[in-house]
Parts: sequence; C-alpha cells; structure tokens
Amino acid sequence: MSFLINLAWSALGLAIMFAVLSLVVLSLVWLERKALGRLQLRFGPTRTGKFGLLQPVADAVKLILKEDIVPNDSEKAIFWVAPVIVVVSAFVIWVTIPGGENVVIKHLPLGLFYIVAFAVVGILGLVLAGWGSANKYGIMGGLRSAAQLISYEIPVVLVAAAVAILAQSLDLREIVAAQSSYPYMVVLPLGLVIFFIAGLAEVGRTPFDIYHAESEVVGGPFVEYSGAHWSVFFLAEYINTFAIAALTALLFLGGWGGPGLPDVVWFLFKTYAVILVVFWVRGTFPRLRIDQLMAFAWKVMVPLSFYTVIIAAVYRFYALPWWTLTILSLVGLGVAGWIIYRRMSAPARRVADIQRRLAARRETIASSSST
Amino acid sequence: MAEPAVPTAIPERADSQPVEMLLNMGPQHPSTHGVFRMVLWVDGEKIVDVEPHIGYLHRGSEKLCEGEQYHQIVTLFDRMDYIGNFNNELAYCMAVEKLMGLQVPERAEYIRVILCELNRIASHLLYVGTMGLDAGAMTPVMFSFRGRERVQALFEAVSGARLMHNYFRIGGLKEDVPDNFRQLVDELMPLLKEDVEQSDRILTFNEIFLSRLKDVSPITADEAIGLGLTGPMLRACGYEYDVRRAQPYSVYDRFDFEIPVGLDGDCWDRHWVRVQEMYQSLRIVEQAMEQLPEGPVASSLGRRLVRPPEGESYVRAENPRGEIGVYVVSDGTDRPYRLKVRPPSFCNLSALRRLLEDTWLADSVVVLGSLDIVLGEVDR
Amino acid sequence: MTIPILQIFDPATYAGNWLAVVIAIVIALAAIGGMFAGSQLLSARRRSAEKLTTYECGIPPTPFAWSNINIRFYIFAILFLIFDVEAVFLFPWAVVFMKEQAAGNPIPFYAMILFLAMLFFAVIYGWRKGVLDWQK
Amino acid sequence: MLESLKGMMLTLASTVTGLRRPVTQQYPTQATPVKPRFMGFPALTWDGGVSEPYCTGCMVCIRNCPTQCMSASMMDNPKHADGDSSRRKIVDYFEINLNRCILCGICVEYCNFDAIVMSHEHEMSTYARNGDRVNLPALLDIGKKYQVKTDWVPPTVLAKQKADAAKAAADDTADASE
Amino acid sequence: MPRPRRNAPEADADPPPDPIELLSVECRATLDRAVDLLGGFSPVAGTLGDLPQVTIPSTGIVDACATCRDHEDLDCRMLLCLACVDHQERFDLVYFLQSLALEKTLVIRTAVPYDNPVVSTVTGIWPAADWYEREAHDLFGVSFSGHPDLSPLLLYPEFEGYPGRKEYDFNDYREF
Amino acid sequence: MVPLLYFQLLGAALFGIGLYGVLARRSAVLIVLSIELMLNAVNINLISAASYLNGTGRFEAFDGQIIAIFVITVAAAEVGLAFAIILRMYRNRGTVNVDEINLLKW
Amino acid sequence: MQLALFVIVTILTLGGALGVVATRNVVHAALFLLLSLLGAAGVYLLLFAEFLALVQVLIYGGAVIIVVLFAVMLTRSSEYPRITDNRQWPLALITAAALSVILGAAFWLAPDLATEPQAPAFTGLAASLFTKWALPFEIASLVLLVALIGAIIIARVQSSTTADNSPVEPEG
Amino acid sequence: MPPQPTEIILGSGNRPGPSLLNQATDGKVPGVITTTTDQLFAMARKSSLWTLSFGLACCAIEMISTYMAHHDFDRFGVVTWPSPRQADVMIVAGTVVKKMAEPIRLLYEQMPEPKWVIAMGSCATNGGPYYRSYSVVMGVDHIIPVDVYVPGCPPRPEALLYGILKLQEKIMAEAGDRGATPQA
Ligand code: SF4
Ligand code: SF4
Ligand code: SF4
Repeated sequence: MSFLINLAWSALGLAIMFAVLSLVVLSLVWLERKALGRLQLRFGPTRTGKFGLLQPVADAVKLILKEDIVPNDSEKAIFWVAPVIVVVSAFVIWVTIPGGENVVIKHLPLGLFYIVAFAVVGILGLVLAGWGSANKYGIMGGLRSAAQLISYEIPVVLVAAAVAILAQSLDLREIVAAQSSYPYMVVLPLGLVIFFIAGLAEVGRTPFDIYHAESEVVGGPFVEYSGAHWSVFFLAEYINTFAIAALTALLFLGGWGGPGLPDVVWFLFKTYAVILVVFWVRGTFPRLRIDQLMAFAWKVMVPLSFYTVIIAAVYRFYALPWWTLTILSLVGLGVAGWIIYRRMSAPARRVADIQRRLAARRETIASSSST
Repeated sequence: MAEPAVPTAIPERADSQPVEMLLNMGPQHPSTHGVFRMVLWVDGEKIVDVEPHIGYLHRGSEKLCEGEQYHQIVTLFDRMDYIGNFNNELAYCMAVEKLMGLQVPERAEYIRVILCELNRIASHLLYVGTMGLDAGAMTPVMFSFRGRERVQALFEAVSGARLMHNYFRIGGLKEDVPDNFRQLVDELMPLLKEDVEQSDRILTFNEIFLSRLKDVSPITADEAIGLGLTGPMLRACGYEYDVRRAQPYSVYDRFDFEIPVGLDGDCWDRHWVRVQEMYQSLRIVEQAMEQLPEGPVASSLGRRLVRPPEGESYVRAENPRGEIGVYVVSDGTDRPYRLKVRPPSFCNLSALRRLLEDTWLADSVVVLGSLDIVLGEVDR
Repeated sequence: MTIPILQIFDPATYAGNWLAVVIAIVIALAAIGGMFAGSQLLSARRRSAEKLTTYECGIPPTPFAWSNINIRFYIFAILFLIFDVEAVFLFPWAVVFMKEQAAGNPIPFYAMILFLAMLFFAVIYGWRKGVLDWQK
Repeated sequence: MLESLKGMMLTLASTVTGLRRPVTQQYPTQATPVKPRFMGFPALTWDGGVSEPYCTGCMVCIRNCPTQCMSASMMDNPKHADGDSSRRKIVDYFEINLNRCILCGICVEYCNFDAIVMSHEHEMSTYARNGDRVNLPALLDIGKKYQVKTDWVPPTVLAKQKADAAKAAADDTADASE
Repeated sequence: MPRPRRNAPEADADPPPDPIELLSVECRATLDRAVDLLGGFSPVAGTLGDLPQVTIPSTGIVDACATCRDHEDLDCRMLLCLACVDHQERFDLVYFLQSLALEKTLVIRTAVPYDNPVVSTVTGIWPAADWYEREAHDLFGVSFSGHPDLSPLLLYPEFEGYPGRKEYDFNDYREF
Repeated sequence: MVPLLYFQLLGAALFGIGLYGVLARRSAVLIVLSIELMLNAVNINLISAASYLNGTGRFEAFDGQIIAIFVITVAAAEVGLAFAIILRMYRNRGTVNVDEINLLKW
Repeated sequence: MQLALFVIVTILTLGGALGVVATRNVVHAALFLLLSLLGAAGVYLLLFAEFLALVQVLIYGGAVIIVVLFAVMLTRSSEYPRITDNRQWPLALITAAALSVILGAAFWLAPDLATEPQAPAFTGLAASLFTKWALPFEIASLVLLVALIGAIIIARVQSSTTADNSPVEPEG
Repeated sequence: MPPQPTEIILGSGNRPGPSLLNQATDGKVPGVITTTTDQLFAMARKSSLWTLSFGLACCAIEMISTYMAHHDFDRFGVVTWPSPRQADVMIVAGTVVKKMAEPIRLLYEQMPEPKWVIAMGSCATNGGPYYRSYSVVMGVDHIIPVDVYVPGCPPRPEALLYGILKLQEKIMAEAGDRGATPQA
C-alpha cells in the first residue's frame, strides 16, 4: 500500500515537474528574447502583457492552434515518432535532476549515468526528424545534428565521469554534497569550460547551431514541422537547455549550496545565471562550420576531456592537495587556449602582414612617382 | 570546373554514379539576399558544382527607362541598387550630363559626394550586418543598422526620403540641403564612426569569424579581372583600383583617401576591404564638409524638359559594390533610345561558380554574402 | 516528495525509482498526446495538394537522391560508439577505484589508465590517419 | 580567443547601455519624429484666403508622374466669376491612387501653383487593393492637416520672401559700403 | 570632358565638329593605336561620347577582341560591359573594354543584322561575357555561337518574345 | 513473482526471431539487426540466470552481468565493423543484398 | 504487478523483434529494433540489473541505432522501398521455430534451481569488474581498439579509392 | 509558368479554415462561449505573428530595418522564421516578378493555416513604378489573397508597423464577428 502511495506521489511529482518545466520553458523563451533584445539595444517583446510577459504564452497557444502539416513525401510514422522521442528523452532525465536538497522526484543512485544514457537517445529524435521530413535541408540538418551531438556527447560524458571521480558517486545529491566546502568550479575549471562548451553544442546553441542554421539549412531537422509538432521540438530544446544549465550548476557550481537563501532559490539562481551566459554567447558569436566544429570536438574537446579525467583520477588516487588539481586543470586550459589562439589568430597576424606589405608598396609607389 | 563559368543543364549530371545531392537554395532562402537561387550539387558537405539562377527580380528596368522621360528615370535608378541609391542616381545623372555637356554647380558636386560616401557607408554597414547574419551572428546586424538608421535619418532630412531619394537632378540637385545640414553632419559623424567601429570590432577579428572567412574562395587578381570583378571584390585580391582614383569623376580628385586592398582575395579580405572603406569614406565626408562651398545647387536646366542631343555616352563610377557603368543612347527626344547599365553586382555574381569551387556548403552562404549582391541591380 | 535512498540494494526503493522513470515516460507521452490532440481538435485546417509538398525554397521539390551522404558521418558514428562503450566502463570505475585502493587493491586504477591509453591511442591513430579532418 | 572575449565585452557593454537606453522607437505609443522635408503621400493644399484649393487642375503633375497614379479634371472657377479668386480655372475632380504612388515628389516639383505637397502622412494601410484611392476632399483634408502642422507657406511665396530678404540684405550691404 | 552644349538652335549655323577631334589626347592615341592594331578587321574609327570607338564587322569580333586583350599597348583585360542596342534594322553590340593598368577604355562596336542576329561568343576571351551574352540573348534574341549555354537568364523559359527590342510593347496598365 | 522460466522462454523466442531474420532476410543491414536480436536474447538469458541463480552458488550475479557487459561491448564492436564492411560492399558492388554478392569476385 | 510489467516488456521486446524481421522498410526495422532493445532494457530492470538496463539504453538506444541509421542512409538506394526476403524464408521459419521450441523445451525441462531474484549493488559489480574481470576488461579494450581501427581502415580505404580511382561500376 | 489569373482578387477575407471543433460544434455551442474562446485565440494569434523571412526587393530593406533595433518588430511579437511551415504572415516586400510568382504561390500554399499576407509597398500592391513592365505581376493579389496593403515606396518602418496593427485589428475583428471583415 505504501508502495502505491509512493507511486502516486511520484506520479504527482512528475506531473508537477512537467508543468514546472513548461513554465520554465516559457520563462526561458521570454528571457531569451528580452536578453537578446537588450544585447542588441532594443526591448524585445513589450506589447503582449506587461513587459511582454505573456508573449511566450501567446506563442504557445498560437502554435497549438496552428495547422499541423504532415507533408506527403515524408515518412509519416517517423515524422510522428521523432518529436516524441526528443521530448521523452528530454523529460525523462528530470526524474533525477534535483532542484534542491529534497526537491527531487527520485534520487537514483546511478543518477549521472542515467542522465548520460537517456540524453543520448534524444539525438536519435533529431536524426529521425530530418529523415522523416524527406526534405533535403532536413536531412542535411539531421545528419549534421547527429554528427555534432555525438561528437560533443563524448566530452560531456567524460567530464561527468571526472566529476564522478572527484565525488566518488554517481548520485547527484552526493555530488552536490561533496561540493559543500568548495564548488568543483574551483578545482576543475577546465571541466567547467569543457562541460559548458560541449553543453552549448549539445543543445545546438550559437556558435554550435550548425544543424538548424537558418542561413544555411533553414531550420535543419525542423524545417517541415509546423504547429504542435514544431512546438514539441521547441519545448524539448529549451528543456534541454535548462537541463544543461542545471547540470552545470549541479556539477560545477555547487548546486543548491549557498548561504542564506533556500536551496531551490540558489539552484534556480545559478541555473539562470548559466543560461544568461548561454544567451550572451548566442548574442555575440558567429557559428562554426561543420568541419571546424568536428575538428574542435575531436581535436580539442576530446583530448582535453581525457586529460580532465586523468588528472581527476590521479589527484584522487594519490590524494594530492586540491590546489594541484586547480593548477593542473588551469595548465590544461592555458595550453589548449594558447594552441587555439596560435592557430586561430594566424589570419589576424597575416593582416598585420598585409598592412606592412601595403605600406611598403605604397612607399615604393610614392618614391617612384616622386622621382 | 576548370573552365570558368560554364553552366550545365539542371536535371542530371554526366557522371554515372550519382554521388552528389542536388540542393536548391532560394529563391526564398534567408541567406540569398533577396530572390537569388542557386542549385548546388553537394557531395556530403562539399560543393561540387553550382548553377546560379537569377531573374527572380527582373523588372525590366532598362526597357522601362526607354519609356520614361529623363527626369523620371532617376526614380528607376533609385530602385536598381536599392542600397546605394545616391551612388546610382549620381551615375545616371553624370551620364546624361555628359551627353548634354552640362556643368554641375560646384556645391552640388560636393553635396553629391558627401551623400554618396555616406551612402557607401550605409551600404557597407548593411553588408557587415548581413555578413554577420550569414555567418550566424545576430548582433552585428543590430549594431550596423543603428548606424544605417542614423545615416538614413540624415538622408531623410536632406532629401525627404529614407531610401528612394530622387534627389539628384540632371545638372544639379533637387534643392539645397537644409540649413542645419552642417550641424546634422557634425552630429552624425562621431556617432557613425562609433557604429562603424563597433560593427568592425565585434566581427572582423573574431576568431570564429576569421576561421569562417579566411582562405575561403580565394581568387587571384588576374582571374578576377578576367571575370569582370570590380570594386571591393577586385581590391581584395590586392589590385589597387578604384574608379574614384583612376578616373576621378565629380570632385573626387580633391580628396585625400586611401584605397584599402587585401592580399589573398578571399572572403575575409573582401570583408576587411569593405570595413576599411567605411573609414575612408568617413574621411572623405569630413574633407568634403570642410571644403563645401556656397553657391547654387540647382540645375541650370530648371524644370525644363530634358532633351539631350542625339548621341551616346558611357560613364563609370565607383558604387559600393563595384564599378557601375551607365550607357545612354539618345535620339534627341525626351526619352532615351536605349539605356544600359553595367551593374557591379551582376558581374560579381556571374563569377559565383568560380568562387564556389572547392568550398563547403556553409561557405556558399558566406561567399555569397561577401559578394554583397543587390538583386535589384543584378536582375534590373 | 523524496524517499530516502539506500546505497545498498533495496528492492522497494528500486521499484519506486524505476517506476517513476516509467511514469515520467508515460507523462511525457500523455502531455505530447494531449498537445497533439488539442491541436488536431482546435487548429484551423484547409488542406491542399500543394500545402503538402516538400518545402524547397519555393521551388517545386526535386526528388531526393538518397545515395550519397558523406561516409565521414559514419566514421564519427563508430568513434562515438566506441567511446560510449568506454563510458560504460568509466562510470563504474569512477566510483569504485578509490574504494578498492582503500582496500589495498590498486589494480583497477592502472587497469583503467591502460584502457584509456589504448582508446587515446585510437584517437591519435585516427588523427594521424586524417579521419578527424573531415576533408573530402 | 582574445578577440572573442573582446566581442563578448562589447555585447556586454551594449547590454548595459541597452538597459539604460535602447535605441528603439516605441512606435505606437511614441510619436514618430519625421524630418521636416519628409515626403509622405502627396496631398492638395487649401488656400485659406479664398477657401478653395490651390490646384487648378492643370494636369502638369499628372503628366509628369512616373506611375500615372493621378487623374484630375478642371472646371471654371465660380469664385473667379464672382471676383473672389484670381484662379480662372479650378480643380473639379482629383484623385490619387496612393497605393500606386511611389513618393517621388515629382508632382510637387512640377506643379506651378503650389497646389500639391508631400504631406507627412505615411501610415495608410488598408484592407483593399485600392483602399487608398483618395479623392479631392480627402486629399485636401490631408493637405490641411499638413498645412496646419507645418505652418505651410507656399514655396513660391517663400522663395520670393527669401529673394526679397536677400535683396534687402544686399541693398543693406550696398548701403553700408557706400 | 564636358563638351559645349549643342542642342541650341544656333548650332545649325556651323557644322558640328568631328567628334574624333574632340577626343582627349590619350583617347585619341588609344584610338589610333587600336585602329592600327585591328587593321585586319577593317576598322572604322569613331567615338562614343568621349571614348574612342572602333567599329568592326561582326565576323572578326573574336579575333579583334583577343587582340585587344592580348596586345600590350591595349591590354584590355577587363570587359566592362556588353550592351546590345536595337536599331530596328540592325543590332549594335557594344563592347566596353578596359585596361586597368593603362587606364584606358576602348569601345568595340559591331553590327549584326536583324533577321539573323548571330555573332560568335567572346566568353573564351573574357569569362565575364557569359552573362552579358545570355542576357542579350534573352532580351534581344541575339545568338552567340559557341556560347556554352544560352538558356534564359533573366526570363523564364516559357517567356515569348524579346522584350528588349523596340517592337515589344510596354505593358498597358489601366486602373483609371 | 515471475519465474525464471518466463525469462528464459522470452530469450528463446527472441533468439528464434533473430535467427529467422538472419536466415530469411536478404539485406545485409537487416541481417546485422537480426544478429543484434540474437545477442540480446543471450543477454537476457545471462542476466536472468545471474539474477535468479545468484544464491545457488553455481553462478555469481556479478559474473552474469559482467559477461553481459562484455557481450554488449563485443556487439558494439561487431556492429561497427559489420556496417563498415557493408558500406564498403555497397560502395563497391552497389548492393547490400547478400545473395547478390559473390564474395569470391570481390 | 510484476507479471503485468513482464508481459508489457515481453510484448515490447518480441513485438519489436517481429517488426525487425517483418517490416519492408529498413528505417522502420531500425526503429523496431530500438523498441525491442528498450524492451530488453525493461527486462533487465525487472531482473534488478539497473546498470545493465542503462548500458542497454546508452549503447543500443543511443549509439548502435545511430550507427545503424547512418549505415542505412549510406546504403540507401532505390531498392529499399521493396526489400524482399530470401526465397528460402519458409525454411528459415521452420529452422528458427524448431530452435526456439528446442530451447524452450530445454529450459522447461531443466531443473528449477532459481531462488528469489536479486541483484548486486552497483559498487559490488563495479569492484568485481575491475578485479576479477580485469583481464577480460583489458581484452575488451583491445577489441574496441581493433574494431575502431578496422572500421576506420575499411571505411577510409574505400573513400580514398573512390576519390582517386574512378568508382567501380555498380552492378544490378 | 501557368497562366496568371487575369481578374484581380480584391482584398479577400482570408480567414482560417474551420477547425475540427468548429465543424463538430457548428451552431451547437452557445455563441458567447465560442466568441470568447475565439477572441482569446485571436489574441494569441495576433500577438504572435511570425513572419516568413522573405524579402523581394527594395522594400525588403525597410522591412529589415523594421526588425532591427530602431523599430524592433520583436515588441509586437513578430519574429521571422525561414521556413513557411512555422510562419503565420507572409510580408510580400517588393516587386513580384512573373518568374517569382510561382514560388510565392507555393510558399503561401506551404504555410499552415491560419495565415495572412501583407502586401508591402506599391509594387506588391499593384506594380508600382513597374506598372508598364513586361515581367512584373501587377500586384501580388493576382497570385495569393492579401489581407493588408501597406502603401508607400518603400513604406517607412512605421507604416509597416501600422500595417501590422491593422492586421491585428483584422484578426480580432474576425474573431469577434465571424463572417464580417472590418471596415477599411
Ligand atoms: S509623388 Fe510621384 S508617384 Fe506620387 S503622385 Fe507625385 S509624381 Fe506621382
Ligand atoms: S496639383 Fe498643381 S500641377 Fe497638379 S493639377 Fe493641380 S495645379 Fe496642376
Ligand atoms: S514599392 Fe518601391 S521600394 Fe518597394 S519594392 Fe517596389 S519599387 Fe521597391
């Protein structure tokens, strides 16, 4: 009996969770438009509700009311299944993502592994979406999304493993508890950077938005989706964004730990801070090209995350003082940053070259004309 | 692909094994800058071949010009290169003036130059913004449009319209600039400089932007000349050529400005050249404001019907996108017998096939952006 | 809302946990289903043959030749597969090697380092082979 | 790396300024500032002195309009017969299809009677293709609004005033120099 | 190079000066040199406004153009523009050539008959000519033999007639 | 309580279906998919045995599961290789149908 | 309760498997395989092997299916909409059925030694994996390495040959 | 190019097609309820007009200006999406050329209901300065039904914003009284 009550509780909790997540998505949509607006010297929505607060609601209602088109050429079954897969995998991981000490549906002992496992399934949804639309842009986008997401999944997994090594647990609550003295951001800044960047790529945000790049593949896998189907993808995308931000907060920023305020508030505060950074990055950067993206994943992120795992393990194994890890990871970060800087700024140095050569040429021209 | 610009038929390619995918971009595509269409053959993400299709904005302007009186044609020229309107008006007016042997009042020439250079800045700002969009950055376009908006406000104060000014007249200007013109320009200049700098800073040397544009579709100066590339496209290859300098028209010989050139002729160089040109244009405007003489601006023709003598004339001018040429054939009536424009974008775009050799699908967007085409003048 | 968890195996908690996962799936499905149903019910509709054509920038769609998708994608997929398998080993190891070490058994640590070295060798190999370059 | 970070600082800075003063014009709530010379849709002016339009229906503007979007007809001016007005002919019927007008201002330039102006009216969306086909009274209404708003003085009068002023000034200087 | 206004009626009195005389010195030199070099193509010297112009028969156009491009005195490596003018009984093709290095413009003009407007293509000499020729084909119906692909550029394939020609009427639009 | 036998029967049925797929299908891709089914049948058997026979001393729970992990590992490697071969086959011969492929001619 | 769950996962597993061998569409087959494999994950859960279930989801639900999809896309040709079975499919059916029956019978007849189902805690499994099974574990890493290198070589050689030489004429 | 329809479709009421619910309950639900829900829905629709990013000619520049910081279309909830599947409004900004007519019609068809069209500028309204051209369609309403015509060449951004306001009015009016189009 108690078991059934338990079950009922978790069902209720999950329903609430879904509602809360939907609200969060609405808030994120609003926040994103507002934040981008401010980044770009404008207001963002203002006319729907106070401060445009009802804008995402209006969008959502409208999307539901839109006609839902299933194109003729599409593979109907796949076209229908794809959004379902995406949303289910996006939502299921929230079973174990805690929003506070006791604000969680279930503490799964294998929490982190569970999240990793189900996050992978979502990739499938995007590939299938592109495939099912039988649209060239969709297929290109689907392929791109697969290539991108699988490549960046590996750094995410490895860094998560590094955190697990540090905390000696896969349970998110214990991981947060282990950060009570200092967040892992301090000891493993490299991990934070990798996780954040790979997380950006996982949710397809600028500069990694190549799979739904509007100026190239006009929305990628979603190009044929309209109305409710499309909004489901939209929902999943924002849930994923929130999940990545929440995981960043939990794994590196000390989760709900923080003085004074209730834990949920701290958690939301940190998560939204991460999300604002995501929007900020989005408002600043251009996007990469697919070969650069893949090269970045495999040549930079994967080796670096290997390095992260190994330094974390070594640090644990030999019980080194914590600042060694900080130093090690900063060294990794520095070396990687320097290498990237050298490679990427090569053109910039060539500009100086151009200018020098032009100046020289101008001088010769001037001297020849004067003589 | 070795021979330049040899289009093939769309449906099938000769290869027996279909290793390429046919991808259609445009006419409605966010990054084709209007209604341009290209059919790409891609192998994975690599572009194998491309066939550009234009004419989705072919409005028959050249033919229409034959049916309009000379003073009405200015409106059509406004609408050809609808980003460099003043530059276009200038080229047309010069062509007819040459035909008639008209002398333009000095003050009018200066005002024309000021407006044209401001228009060049506005045009390049639009370019920077759309280039940012093509490369996936959303904010530069906002910054650059802030500058554009400021320039347009000035244009509105001068000509009464933000875009379609219809302000230059054959032999002069429609009317003198407003009394507070000097003050307006003085207010505008520092702000505009800031806008230009900001859109420059946020994009030009950004590592991601660099890696997207550098070494993409490089072209040598010789090839560029053969393909008829002009303007920033040519200068990016390191060929220092600018009609304003080579055959100074209007009063351009009185200003001191540099011609920025690139080195490799790749997309980034084109971008860089345009950005530098904005700074040079700012310099020209400053000098022109200093030298701006007093005097009449209106055409000596007044409102008389323009009826050039029988004859032909061809003028060249440096538009933001490259060299424009206007060829007018007059038969002595009040309408031109034939009017032909050499639109810079048209020539630049015709080199697309060559430029997209050995590029990625994502590059096609950037290359197209770096061409900075305006479909209105490509298709006319 | 929470149930205290037990680090040791406890069938009741276990069942509760995983049933929650199942319920989560069901709820997600129900929510989507509700959305789709609501949309089907409420949305305006007017079908036409052309509406159902594939979007291709305003041009009637040309048939898609399925033949070629770059093989590079496949190689990355394989790489991913291998690394996923590696993750399967990495996670158990992450939580256990210290305990074993405490129990005086350093073997797991070195075993994993060896394992990682081999995988890293694979990456290096691919790198050297130009697999990671995505050139044509 | 460095430049990217600089870019991020730039957007951050713009956010900060954006929080203080976005450049946006809050359109419907905030009036749009148009420049004095702004060319909105053409409108006909009203001669308050004799309460009749300036327009004589001479069709010059119509012949010069590049889009042929106007039509007009002329009639004898009854007021002229009465001696109230100096205009022998007056417009009888005038229509502009503003949907077709391209705001070029040529009509204003070519009118000899100061009868047509480019008003500041530009928000004229309608639900019909020719919804902005406006006739004489409507044009005059727009024109009157414009005249009131800008204290309109007929350009010829203005030019004359200016010329007179210039002449006077020249005379002054001439006087002074004498 | 502004010329005196000549549309005043009193210009009738003295015969208009030969336009070639009015050319600037450099243009004059270019013209003479071009006529020299194109001697084999029976050139006729003339002017287009203030530009030197050489008229040659359409048969020699490719070789003449090649000469213009390759000879170092002309060095016209850029084709600025190719205009087609419909003179009712003939089409004039006007090639505007430019030497960027020497800063000279040279105009080559050739006439093709109205009933059989065929001329050989110059795409082999200047790739830039490709679209100009297609456009001329599109709008005027001038055919360029040897051109790789003369499919419609600006118009759609179903379009009938050659809208650039004088005989093609304007659309008449009646709203009033 | 579900008896062990049910799981074993499930495994057997799955194995049979997989076998049928391997034997009956022509497309190499589908054959590999069927092999995956068979491997899963084996895994089900292993794990059920591990779970039910843990206390009997004949079979340790860890072992069953660990063997299953290895099976999965090997299966993953196999899938990767198999499809690589199939791809190569397809590229060279233009088909993935096993009975159209004469390996000797390859 | 448990039985009901068992029935559900059985339906999922076997239904998916039947789908794999019955469908005419390769992508659908891949999706059915996903269904079947997720069903198998459910089975593992019922057997208290939660780690294995997650591994199943991670490896099969994520990676393998993606590899399969890529392979399907890469080998997709016009023949796919009408994939057919072997001509000996009745024979195959008989063989498979016979084997299942024999296996089933064997299980049926085998002595029932089962105790209560129970599973080890995760850490115990992990510890065992890295101590008792350390050697196979290293061998597994070798297997992975070899598989990776092999796959790369096979796929790459192919791509370079098509790049260098003219492609071999496809047959059929 | 199929022959163009010769007659001019005058500002047609382009209302959304009936939904299943409407079909099922036609006349069976008290008018008050349907009206209020309809109005709520209309409010949602009007506040979230997503446009098809699509510019044809010069007017497109002013349209882009409208999206930018100075005028900020986003305040009205107007954002662009590149694919017609996600768009509600098609702003035809520029000259519609005969070659482009077919793509425009196809794009319009591919937009899901309910959808609206704004003809921006005199070209899209009736050919504008190109009324004598051989290749220009004299107004986009020859091809697709248009809801709001924004005159001007190009219309100022404010004029376009005003057009959007008019469209919002129209949407509300349709919801309030099904079957009546608002007065021009
Ligand atoms: S502004 Fe131009 S288009 Fe409009 S009525 Fe006047 S002349 Fe005609
Ligand atoms: S507006 Fe002026 S030009 Fe036009 S009809 Fe009236 S008086 Fe004549
Ligand atoms: S209405 Fe005017 S501005 Fe707009 S597209 Fe037409 S010509 Fe260009």
